[in-house]
Parts: sequence; C-alpha cells; structure tokens
Amino acid sequence: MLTRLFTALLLLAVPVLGVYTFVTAADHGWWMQPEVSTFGQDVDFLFYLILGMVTFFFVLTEMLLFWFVWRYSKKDSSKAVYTHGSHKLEMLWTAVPAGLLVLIAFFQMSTWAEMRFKGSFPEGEPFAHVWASQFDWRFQYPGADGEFGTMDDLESPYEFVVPVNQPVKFVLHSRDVIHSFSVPAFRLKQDAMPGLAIPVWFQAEEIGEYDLVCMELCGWGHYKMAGKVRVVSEEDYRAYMAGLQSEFMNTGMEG
Amino acid sequence: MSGDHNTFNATRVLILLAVLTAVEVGWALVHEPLGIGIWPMRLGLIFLAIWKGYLIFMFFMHMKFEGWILKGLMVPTLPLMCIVVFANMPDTSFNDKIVYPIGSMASSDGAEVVELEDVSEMRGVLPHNAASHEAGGH
Amino acid sequence: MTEAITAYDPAVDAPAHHHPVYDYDSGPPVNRGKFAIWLFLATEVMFFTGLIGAYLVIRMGTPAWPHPGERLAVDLTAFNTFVLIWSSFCMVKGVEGAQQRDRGKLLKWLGLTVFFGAFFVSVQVFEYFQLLHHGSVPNLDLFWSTFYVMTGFHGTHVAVGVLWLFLLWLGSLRGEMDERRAMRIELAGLYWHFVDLVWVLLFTIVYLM
Amino acid sequence: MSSTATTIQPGEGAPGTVHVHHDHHELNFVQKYVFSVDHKVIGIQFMLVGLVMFVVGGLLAMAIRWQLAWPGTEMPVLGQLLYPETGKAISPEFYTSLFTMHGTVMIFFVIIPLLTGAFGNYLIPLMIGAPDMAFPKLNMLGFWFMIPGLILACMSFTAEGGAASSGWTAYPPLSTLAQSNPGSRGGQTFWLMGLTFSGVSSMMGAVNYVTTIAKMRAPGMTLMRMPLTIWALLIAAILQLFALPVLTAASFMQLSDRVLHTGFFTPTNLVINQVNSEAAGAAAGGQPLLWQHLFWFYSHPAVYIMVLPAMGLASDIIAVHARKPIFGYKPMVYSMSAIAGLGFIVWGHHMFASGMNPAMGMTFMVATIMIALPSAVKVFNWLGTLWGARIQLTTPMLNAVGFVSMFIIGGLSGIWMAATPVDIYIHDTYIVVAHFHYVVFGGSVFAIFAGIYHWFPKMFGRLMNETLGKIHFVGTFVFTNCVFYMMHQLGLAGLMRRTADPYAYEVFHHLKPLNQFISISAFCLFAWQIFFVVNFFHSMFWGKRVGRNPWRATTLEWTAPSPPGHGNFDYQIEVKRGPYEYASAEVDEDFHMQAERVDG
Ligand code: HEA
Ligand code: HEA
Ligand code: CUA
Ligand SMILES: [Cu+2]
Repeated sequence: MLTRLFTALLLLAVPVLGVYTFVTAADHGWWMQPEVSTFGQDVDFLFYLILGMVTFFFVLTEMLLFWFVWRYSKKDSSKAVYTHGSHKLEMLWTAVPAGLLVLIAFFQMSTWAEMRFKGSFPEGEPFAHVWASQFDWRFQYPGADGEFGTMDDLESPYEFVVPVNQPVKFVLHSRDVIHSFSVPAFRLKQDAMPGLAIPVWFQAEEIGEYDLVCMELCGWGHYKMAGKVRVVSEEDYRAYMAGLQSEFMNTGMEG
Repeated sequence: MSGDHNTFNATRVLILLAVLTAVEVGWALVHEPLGIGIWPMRLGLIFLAIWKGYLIFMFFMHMKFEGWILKGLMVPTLPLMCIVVFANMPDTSFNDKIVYPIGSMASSDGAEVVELEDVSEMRGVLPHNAASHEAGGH
Repeated sequence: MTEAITAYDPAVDAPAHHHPVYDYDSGPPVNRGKFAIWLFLATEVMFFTGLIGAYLVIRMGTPAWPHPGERLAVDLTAFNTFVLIWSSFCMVKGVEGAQQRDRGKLLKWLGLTVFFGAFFVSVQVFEYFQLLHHGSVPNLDLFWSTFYVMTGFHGTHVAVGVLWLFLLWLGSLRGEMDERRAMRIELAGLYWHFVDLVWVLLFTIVYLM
Repeated sequence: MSSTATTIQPGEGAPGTVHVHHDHHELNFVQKYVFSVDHKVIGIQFMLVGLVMFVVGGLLAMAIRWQLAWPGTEMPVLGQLLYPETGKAISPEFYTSLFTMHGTVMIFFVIIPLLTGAFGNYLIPLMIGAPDMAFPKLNMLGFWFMIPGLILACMSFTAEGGAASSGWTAYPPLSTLAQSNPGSRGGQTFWLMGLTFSGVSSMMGAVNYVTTIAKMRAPGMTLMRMPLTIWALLIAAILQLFALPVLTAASFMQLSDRVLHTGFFTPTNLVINQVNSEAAGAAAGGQPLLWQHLFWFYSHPAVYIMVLPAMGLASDIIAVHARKPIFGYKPMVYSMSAIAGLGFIVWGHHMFASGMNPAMGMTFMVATIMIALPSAVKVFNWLGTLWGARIQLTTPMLNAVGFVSMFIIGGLSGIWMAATPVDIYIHDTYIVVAHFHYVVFGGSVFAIFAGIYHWFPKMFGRLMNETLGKIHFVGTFVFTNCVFYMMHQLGLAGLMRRTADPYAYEVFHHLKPLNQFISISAFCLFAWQIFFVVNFFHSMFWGKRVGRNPWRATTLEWTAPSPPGHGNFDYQIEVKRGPYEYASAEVDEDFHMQAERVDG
C-alpha cells in the first residue's frame, strides 16, 4: 500500500513539478536570455512551438503512466485484461504524431534557410573577418579602402562592434582548433572550423552589449574564451571605426 | 554447401581476372596517348574493378551459390557505403568554404602554401619517386 | 509481493548435475561458422568503407592529386596483384581438396596460397622500404598519409591471413580429413578471398586512378 | 571449441535439429570463474566489471559536480584520491580530462558492457533455449578484450599531460595536435587504444549474438515468439556490426595522425602558440569535418545501442509484473527496427552548428524528427500494456516504470535539438547534457537496475531484498530528477557545457545556487547507491532462496534452474507460444509458460 502511494506520488510529481519548474523558471532567470536579433524571434517561436507540442505529450504520457500505475496496482485477484494490442490504436498513435512531426519539421525549414542558406545572405562585402584562436577573439575590419588583406586593415581584440538594425555579414575563421562563435542573445552559433572560412550573418535589433561565448571545447582555456558584441548606432559605429583607424594605423593582418 | 550444382570453373575465373587486371593496367596507361579524358578513364577503371570484385565475391567466395540469408547479410553494406561516402562529399570534396585546398601544405614559416602535387618538392623530396626506378619501372 | 514468489524446493529446483545438454539448430540452413564469418566480413566491409571512403572524399576534394604512376611502382604492384589473385585461385583449389578429403591436394594448394600470400606481403614490405628510404614518409603529405594507412591496413589483413592459413596448413599435416576441417579451411578461404577483393579495389583506386 | 559446439555437424541445418550429448569434466576455479566459456559466467563478469566502472565513472561525475558548484576550491575526500600531489582544487586542464573520461567510461565501459555484455550474454541463450553461445571461446575472448581496453583508457590518467581531454567526441585537431591540448600529448593515444579494444570486444560479442539468435533457438521459438529483449539485443548487435567498424577506421586514422603525423584531420596552415603546425614535419591538408562525420556515423547508432536493449529489458519486465501481454508486440518489433534503420541516417544532427553543408542539415533534421515516431509507438505500447493490468509494484517493476517516465523526458527534449534553428541556440548548452543524461541515466541505467533486480534470482538463485530495493529506487528517482531536470534550466539560460568555471561570465553568476543544488543532489544520488551495493552483495550470499520461477514469468529462462547449470536446461523443451501469455483464459494460472517439457 505504502509502495503504491509512494510510486503514484512520484510519478505524478514528474509532470506536475516538471511543468511547474518550466513555468516559474523565468522568475529565477533560468530561462532564455532575451532575444535581440531578427531570427531570434523565429527561433524562439519555433522553440515555443515545440515546447507546446512536447509539453502536451509530456503531460499526456506521464499522467497516463501515473494513472495506470495507480489504478491498476489495486489489489485484485482477477486476471488482467487479455489483449495483444489493437490495430486501430496503433494506427492512431502512429498517424497523429507522424502528422505533427512532419508539420514541425516543415516549420523549421524557412528559418533554417534564412540563417544558413547562401541565398539569404546579405549582399556585398563582409563587415569583418573574425578570427578565433586559443583563447581569444580577434576582429578584422577592412579599413578605409573597404577591402580586406590590405595594409590598412583594422584589428581589434575581444570586442566586436556592429551597427544596429543592419544585416551584418562576417567571415569566421579559426587559427588552431575548433571554436564556436556563439551569441546567445542573437540565437546565433557557428563553429569556427579550422581550414574553413564560414560566412555568418545576423541583424541585431537593439543597442547594447552582448556576451560572445566560445561554445566548442577548444582546450583548457575554453571556459574563459569570452568576447563581447557591442551593437551601436550607425553614428557610433562610424565613430568607433574612425577611432580604431587612428589607433591602429598600419597594423595590418593578412586576410 | 559443397553440392555439385554449385561448382564453377575456377580456372576460367582466374583467367578472366588476370585478363581484366591486364586490361585495367593497359587502360590506365593508354588513356593519355589516346586522348581519353580522365573521367572516362576512371569510370572505366571503376567498372573493371567492380567487375573483378564481383567475380571474386560471386565465385571464389561462393556467394552465387548461397541462399538469401547470407546474401541478405551483405546487402545493408551497400547503401551504408554510399551513405558514408556521399554524406562526406559536400563537406570535404566539394566545399566552397575551404580556405586552402585539401591536400595542400604550408611551408614551415607559414608564408607559402602549395598544393598537394608540389608538397614533396617543397619539403625537399624527389617528386618522381625513386622507388619506381629501382624496382624496375621506367 | 511475496506470495508471487514461488518457494524454493530442492527436489524440483536444484539443477540436476550431469544432465544432457540440448543443443538445437533452428535453421536458417547455413552453417554457424559460415554465418558468423560472413557477419565478420560485413564488419570488414564497413571498416574498409571508413578507410576507402575517407580516401575517396579527400581525393575528390584535392585539386592537384599527383598521378599515382609518378610516385608508385605500378608495374611491380600490378605483378603483385596477379600474385594475390593467383593465391586466391590456389585457395579455391585448396578448399576443393579439403572438401574432397584429399590431403595431398589440400596441402599442395594451401601451401601455395600461403607461399604466394607471403610473397605478396614481402613485396609490399620491400616497396615500403624503398619508398621510406627515398623520403616518402607517411607524414610527407596527404598522398602518402592515405597511401600508407590504406595499404598498411590491407597488408596487415594479408599478414593475418597468411598466418591463419599457415596454421591450418600445419594442422592439416596430420589428423582426420573430415567435414570439420573442410569447413575451417573454407572459412579461412572466405577471409582470404575478401582480402583479395579489397586489394582489387585498392589497387585500382590507389595505383591506377 | 567446447564440447557443445563440436557436435554440430557442418551443413546440418534442418530446423529443430537437436543434438543431445553429455559432458562432465570437472573444471577448476580458473576455468570456472576466470577464463570461463560459459555465457552465464561471462555475463556476470561483464556485469561486475561494468558496475565497478560505474563507480569510477560516478566518482568522476562527482568531481565534475564539485567543480561546477564550487569552482577552484579544494575538493574534500575525492580530491585526495584523484590528485594527492596537489590535493587541492581542480585545474581547468584537469576538468577537461574529467568530463572526457567520465563520458568515455560511462558509455564504453559501463552502459554498453552492462547492456550488451552482461544482459546480452546472460539472457540470449537462456531466453531462446540454447545451451550456450554459438562460439563460447570467442565469447570469452570478447570479455578479455574489454579488460585491456578499460585498463588502457584508465592509464590515460598516467600519461604525460594528463588524461585525454578533448571530450568523448575527440574532435581534431584538438585531439591530434599535442601542442594544442595537454591531454593530447599522451593521454589521447591511450584513449584511442582503449576505444579500439572495447570496439573489438563489442564486435566479437555482436557476431556471437547474431549467430546465436539466428541459429540456436529451441524448437518452436520462431522469430515472432522471441521476447522483446532478444529482439532488442539482436537489433543492437546488428547496429554494432555495421556502425562500429567505421569508428574503428576513424580511430585508426586519428591514431595515425597522432603517431605517424599523417594529415587526415589536420587542415593546412594552423598556427598554434604562434607556431605553424606543419613546422615540425607533420602532414596537413585534411579536414576535421571528416572525423565528425565518421565519429557520429558510429556514435549516433551507439546511443541506440545504449537504449534499445534497455527498451527490451523494460518491455519484458513490464509485461511480467503487469501480468499482462505486451500491447502490440509486432509494432514493438517494427518500431525498434525502424529506430535502428533511421539511426543510420541522422548522425548529422550533432553537427548542425559545425559548418556542415546546410542542405544536409535539413535532411538530417527531417530524419531525426521522424525517429520520434517509432519511439512514440513504443511509449504508447508500454502505456497500453499498463492499461487494464494487474500491476505488482516490485522493485524491478518500479525501475522499469521509472525507465519509461525518464525516457519520455529525454526523448522529448531530443525534438528541440532535432529542429535545426532551435538547436543553434541549445547546441553545446546544458540542455544537451540534460537530454542525454535523461536517456542514458534515466533510461538505460534505470532499465539496468530493473534488469538486475529482475534477473538476479536467476543469476544467483536468490532474491534481492525488496525493502532495500524500494528505498534505493525512490531515492534514485528523486535525485536523478533533481540533478538532471534542472540542467534544462541551466541550458535554457545559455550555460555552455564543458566549461571548467561557468562563472567566468557575469551572466551566469545567478546560476550558481542552481548548480549547487544540482551538485548536492548528485552527491546524494551517488551516496544513495549504497543501498544498491549493500543489497547486491548481501543478497548474493544471504538473499532469500528462490525456485526456478519466482516472478511467475513465462519466458524460457524461468524454466531452467536458478542458477542454471552447465548447458542451462535440464530437460528438453519445446516452445509452444509467444512470450507474453499472461492472463490468458486457457489456463487457470495468470501466466502460461512459453515452453513445455517434451522429454517426459
Ligand atoms: C541512449 C541515448 C540516446 C537516445 C535514446 C537519444 C535519443 C534522441 N536524441 Fe540524443 N543524444 C545522446 C543520446 C541519446 N539520444 C547523447 C549522448 C547526445 C550528446 C552527445 C554529445 O554531444 O556529447 C545526444 C545529442 C543529441 C542531439 C545533438 C544536440 C546537440 O549537440 O546540439 C540531438 C539533435 O538532434 C539529439 C536528438 C535525439 C532524438 C530526436 C532522439 C530520439 O530518439 C528520441 C525519441 C523519443 C521521444 C520523442 C519520446 C517518446 C515519444 C513520445 C512520448 C511520443 C510523442 C512525442 C512526439 C510526437 C514528439 N540528441
Ligand atoms: C553514459 C552514461 C552516463 C552516465 C550514467 C552519467 C552519469 C552522470 N553524469 Fe555524465 N556524461 C556522460 C555520460 C554519462 N553520465 C557523457 C557522455 C558526458 C559528455 C562528456 C563530454 O562532454 O565529452 C557527460 C557529461 C557530464 C556533465 C557535463 C560536464 C561538462 O560538460 O562540463 C555532467 C555535469 O554535471 C555530468 C554529470 C553526471 C552525473 C552527476 C551523473 C550521475 O548520474 C552519476 C551517478 C553515479 C552513480 C549513481 C554510480 C553509482 C554506482 C553504482 C550504482 C554501481 C554499484 C556498484 C556495485 C554493485 C559494485 N556528466
Ligand atoms: Cu574556443 Cu572554446
Ligand atoms: Cu544522435
């Protein structure tokens, strides 16, 4: 009897506390960082869409589990229902999730294409080349001539400054091992793969400073490979570039 | 097992294999003088190699005479082979994001990067390998 | 719950010592050993798929892959390929001998298989020495990296096969010429042919293409 | 060859052939318990080794948890054990080794040996009515190949530079270039060799299992009468056969990159510590993505190798203790096959952020999402089995129900990660850690516990203590959820995995209390296992003696004595019906044994 009660309570606690934790998580800051980029909204929408679907199945299956275990562990000397299954039910619980899953998969595609497919990249020259190495970030801007690989290229460590509300395209490199350029607030993550020059783009929608986190294990210092993305207004951006320009005259870097 | 219905003429298979090997080597040699493109040459070679493999598999390894069970054991390897190779192609063989071509190498100061063909030269090793001379080639 | 547990009764439940062993054969109508060796060969196929697949995708992505003929002794290896194919043929004859319970035939052909297998390995070792001697080390470039790893693993397979067949040859000098022996030799033969098959592909793509 | 195999005449394959033979030679201690060829002994050997390694992996996890809650502080007890020289705090270098070895040990030397090694060996012959495995000596060799594997893996800690520290995924070039990573100086080589041995061991097992299941079923044991455990183990073995060799090939290439300095996975012109990596004479020109593809080509199927047998065990245990036939036996079989088949074409979901071709990402996403479908079929069929049942809440049943409950959570979080855009946010965060601990700990480990409680009476002829077992279950269940559920929250907040000090970032400071809660729960979880250890060893010698069929189950192993003697069955049997004839009206009892005695 005690076992039965305990087991039922445990099984019931799973969906109840599970949902409760998610509902209250935001109060403790245990929730997604606010999004500030154009595809941030899409990603979050898809996240919540899936959250909705899996919560439904989570609650459904866990509650059924709880209820069946509680209900059918009653002392009862009769035999269980003798059945080897039901064709109809099998069809039902194959077809319904199948439909849902196809739908879910379908919903992802446009966002994914927008993030990664070549066709959706902004036109024109990249804003910067981003270089990851153990254990820091370097940002290379084209300088006054607007071209990379020339003597007047500008370079700055740690901080990536970009203009707000403009599509920013940059090319991601790694000098040594795999790193990952990840800005949680932008819902952006791209591994910096040595040997590849990977174009990446985003568009930040709010002025501010955002954490740039290396999210791929890159050695002992992986945990502290931090950076910042500073989103500034158009004017501030130009001012910043001008500042860089005067600061680092002719500290060019090969592209 | 070793019933009579499944005997084959091993000598004939051997001769066929030998002939095919000779054709292969010949084909690889003549494609340049005859002006056959590199891809027709390669496709021809692949065709011949698969033919040879097929002969070994079917006759020497007796697969032709085995039941569906043993045949079935080998069937999954076919799609899996294709999956492994084709899934890797977009990222390794035909990847436009690659900075330096596959197989290229840098000089030790990193100043110069050469393609695979010239690496041995850069590293001071004879491009025409001497082994082929001493082992009776050329 | 305890009532669900049937009590222990030594009279019924103690295992009878020295009871007969019941060994069933449920079909499929394939010999166990043969079934297993084919499973093993399937794993070998996947193993070489990993190696050769890696080679193929690397090779296809390399714009300036040197022509193998410039770097490798194609003629020597072509000859070696004939040797391996011939040894495969010897193996077929050896298995035939074992199946006909003909010890002389078995020993002769199996012996030839072992000899030519060993010959193949020796030529390969010779080739390696030549190449290494002239500075074509595996860490020189990707051509040699792939070359040594692929032919090396194939060579190891051949060497293992030679050893296996040699042990079977020794074992066949004496003892019953029975079904069991024939099966053992057939199984080793399957492995041997497989190694031959891999070589046929390797020779083509590594040396000729 | 043992005398068992010798009677098999090649070519005799008529279904239902039976060879009866006697053999009684006395075996000495070493033959009986150390170099045994008896599948039951080998199974138990695998189990003991797996459990011991579980303690090792668990201790490593405790060190991880200490660091994450109190980074850089002196660790009590374990600190002295792990690094007496310093006896102090965990360094970032050491931390990277810790989780690498934790993941490696847990996957390759705990879960896979326990599921396929222990249960595979112990149960396959017994459940299909065979006297032993098809190749007993190969079986023994399989076990003894794993031992050098785990010794080599552990020796990684003694290497210069410390244990392997590139994660269990060993992504090059971090894992191949010694200059880039302390653990890549020597430790990684041990790691690779350890992995290769364990791989060979698994291959030997897999060949044996498939052959045994194909060839040695008792008369009447048709495929569709096999218990789901057997189906699961068969499918897992097939996965190993076709997927594992690719990892072996890839490991050899990585080993060659490390030892021979070849260039398979090293791209051109890397600069490490201002030094060009080719300067030392290594080759380059390779491609790290190649390793990732080859690695995941195996390691994704590997996660199903870790869960399919668990599903099989859970299915059998649920049917027995629910006193009801499995709902939808055939759909269960088909769905397991579908999981395995799809499992071969979804590996790219680990690489969405890697720079893989985005069109391939799309394909992999669709395949991955579709894998939820057969999993859904399985979950609903377990629920269907419980409906209308007469559940007996024994310890094995509790753990099996715990498995279902936990697997659902782990599986559902998989859907987020399968969705490419969403995965971009959660990749390499703690959500991934939460996901896979739910499936491997909540899933596989609970099923392993269930299996041990359930088959312990068969293995040792004694029952495990129910009270201790229930206490063990309740605590384990509660703490597991405290530890791993909260990791979802960490991950949503963006906390990345594999980080030696999460508080290097200001934004994560507020997660410290949560991390401490998780860590304390993890210590409790570990400590709680004492109930299991005591129960296990105590019951082995002093547990309640039971007969052949304590659970009144139907499958064949329960017709053999407990523990079964040499050759397993002491009378000749014939299988008459499916494995789940519970509550059938044909007999008075609520179970109808699968096999009947036929030799009078
Ligand atoms: C036993 C092990 C196991 C199992 C069974 C699974 C099962 C699944 N896994 Fe998991 N996975 C791992 C072990 C496992 N995984 C590990 C170890 C890693 C990390 C490796 C590393 O990086 O270190 C990982 C990582 C991982 C990733 C990569 C994440 C990343 O790094 O960014 C992804 C992405 O797609 C993924 C997806 C899935 C999916 C879709 C399933 C599906 O099979 C789940 C299917 C199950 C269900 C869906 C639940 C039951 C169904 C229902 C209740 C019905 C209704 C449901 C719906 C209609 C949705 N897994
Ligand atoms: C496969 C199985 C498995 C299991 C069971 C576990 C169990 C646990 N894991 Fe692990 N974990 C992994 C696989 C596993 N893990 C993998 C693959 C990684 C990724 C590594 C990487 O990034 O490369 C990882 C990473 C990982 C991390 C992330 C580290 C990081 O990214 O920085 C953390 C952090 O908390 C963690 C914690 C734990 C904890 C607290 C447990 C606890 O549940 C452990 C509790 C232990 C026990 C309860 C053991 C008790 C012993 C017995 C019951 C045996 C009884 C013995 C006898 C009878 C003799 N694990
Ligand atoms: Cu750079 Cu992690
Ligand atoms: Cu996966």
